[in-house]
Amino acid sequence: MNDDWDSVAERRAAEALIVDVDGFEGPLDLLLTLSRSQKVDLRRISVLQLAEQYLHFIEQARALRIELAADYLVMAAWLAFLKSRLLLPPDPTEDGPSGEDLAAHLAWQLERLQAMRDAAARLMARDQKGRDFFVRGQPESVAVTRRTEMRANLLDLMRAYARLRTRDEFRPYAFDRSDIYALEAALERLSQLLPVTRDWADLARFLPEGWDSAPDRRRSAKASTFAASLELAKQGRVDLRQSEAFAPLHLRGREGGADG
Amino acid sequence: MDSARADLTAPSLADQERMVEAILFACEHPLSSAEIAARLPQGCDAPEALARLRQQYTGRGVNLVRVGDGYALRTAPDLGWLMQAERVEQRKLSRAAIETLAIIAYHQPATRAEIEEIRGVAVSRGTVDLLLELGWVRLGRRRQTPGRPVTFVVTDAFLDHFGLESARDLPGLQELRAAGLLDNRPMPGATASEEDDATDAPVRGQSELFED
Amino acid sequence: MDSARADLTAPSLADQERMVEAILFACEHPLSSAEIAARLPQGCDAPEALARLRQQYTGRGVNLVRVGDGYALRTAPDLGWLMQAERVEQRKLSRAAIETLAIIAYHQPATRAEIEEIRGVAVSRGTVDLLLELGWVRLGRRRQTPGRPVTFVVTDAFLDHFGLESARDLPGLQELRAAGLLDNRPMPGATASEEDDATDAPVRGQSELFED
Repeated sequence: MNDDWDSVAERRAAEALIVDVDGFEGPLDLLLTLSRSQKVDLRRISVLQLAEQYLHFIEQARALRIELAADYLVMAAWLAFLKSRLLLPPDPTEDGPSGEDLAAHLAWQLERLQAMRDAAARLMARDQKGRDFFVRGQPESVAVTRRTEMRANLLDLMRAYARLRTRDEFRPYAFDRSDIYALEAALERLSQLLPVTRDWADLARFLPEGWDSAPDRRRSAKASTFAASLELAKQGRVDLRQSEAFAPLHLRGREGGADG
Repeated sequence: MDSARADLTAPSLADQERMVEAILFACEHPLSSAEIAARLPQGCDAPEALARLRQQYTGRGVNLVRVGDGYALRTAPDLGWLMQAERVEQRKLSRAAIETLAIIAYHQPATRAEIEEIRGVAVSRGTVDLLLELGWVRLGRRRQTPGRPVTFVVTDAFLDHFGLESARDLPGLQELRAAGLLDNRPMPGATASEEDDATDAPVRGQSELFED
Repeated sequence: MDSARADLTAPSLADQERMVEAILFACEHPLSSAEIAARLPQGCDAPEALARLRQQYTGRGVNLVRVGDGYALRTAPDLGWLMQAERVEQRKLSRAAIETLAIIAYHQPATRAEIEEIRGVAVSRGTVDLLLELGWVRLGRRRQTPGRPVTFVVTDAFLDHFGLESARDLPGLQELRAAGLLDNRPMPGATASEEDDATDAPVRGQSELFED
């Protein structure tokens, strides 16, 4: 009866593993969880059996079309390799570590991870300041001398430096871009507007929205739009007209010009 | 959680004294006898425990004193002169100062002109003076270039304050980024930084630029 | 300014004890024996006064505890339940942060790569940042291996928070070391250069813990 209960619990655990694939912190965490089903000391774990469990798990996850991160698949490939090394008699011509050495190392890694988790739990279970023991609650009110102490910690220092260096690296570039209307953008905008511009229209009307407030931005937008109109005239897609020098420039889409 | 509370018998007087001692030590303000009694387990005698504790601290460096209708632990009045150094006002270092300090720490020995070039603004005399005064920065060797400008380096007091063993232990740009200290997303096409201390920085920098 | 300081004869040991008691009582953070000595009059024996004071506070509601190089007065841990009102809201740490902290504490000095090796996953952005911000972790010496990676060590504030006298008193440290679980074993067949790092690392790590 006890066995029955165990097997039910085990099957439940196995199902939980499948559903909770995202809950693992990487392949090592998954391996450690799987290793618990062997119910032995981690030092006596069967790595071969563990490799099979892992590969089985990966297969099931794939069958259920669960997306697995690359590192899970890398581990699967490595464990498949390890499995073959453990099962086949050693090839004397091949150098490199034996399957047993690799298996022992993996077992040790799992034991170490488990040990660190236990250590972390023991650490957090200790008496903690502000929870189990306390510092003096009342600051001493002695007003004899005053000294100003500048407060700055390492994090402030590193953040300040990081702020400076990122500004150096990137900000001028970003700044320049924001006020420049690229020729490509002007070409694209004009091309889109031409099919609906069969009558003469002032070039100024084609400037993009939000670019006519600041003088710098307006100049950039005007220049690019003008250059784009010249380019389109060269391609025969637009007609340009100007009544006299410095008069407003007018343009008009050409019939059928858009195709050729 | 604790047997003392669940127990129907009151703690011993010695234990009550310990409890009152801990409560008074940790509390931010003086507590009245009634307030102390309210914190103690059932059946305790707060006035008696207070009297014993007061006796215990008589003639010591710390005394149990009455403050209004409350009780508090205070350093003995005759030892006030020992506490002078405790009167410390903390002020946050200005942004200009912390940036200047960071540049000196990362680029030492650094001249004023170099600091200004990296910060992009003039460094006021007061900023460097403050850092000198704090003992975090000192004058280094003069640079052997025209004008022989003064250089600045960080001091042992700086290392001590920031818990560093040497200025070379400061993390490089890439490490700062890996630690999540660089929030700004790098823009594609930005030039790799010229870092003296991390030779692999530009290479890793490039790959990181195109990662996301 | 004060008679005790001007006096050429040192105060009695009982008086020295009172002074140390007052100094520690007034200060929230631990003070080293040297810091205490610097504030005592000439001719005082700070270590002796500290030893006597520690004896004095044994078994009391407030204890004199050692924290790294420092000493501090703290309430007895068994009375924590009395201080509900003083309880500080503890920041909830993620599992990753707790494990990273433990790895740094037990393996210090530890590099980011070593932490990732042990946990089997990348150290997420902000995890180390958070530990630095809490003041529980600081930068150690750079590892003298290719790339000269930054290392992390735990701070006195960490020891203070967890009531540890030193990093040697971490729970289970001896057993973990005896079981070889704090070694830095390279993967069999790893390249020579990696092994060089590995053989360098544990020796420094262990010796640093036992240095003082």
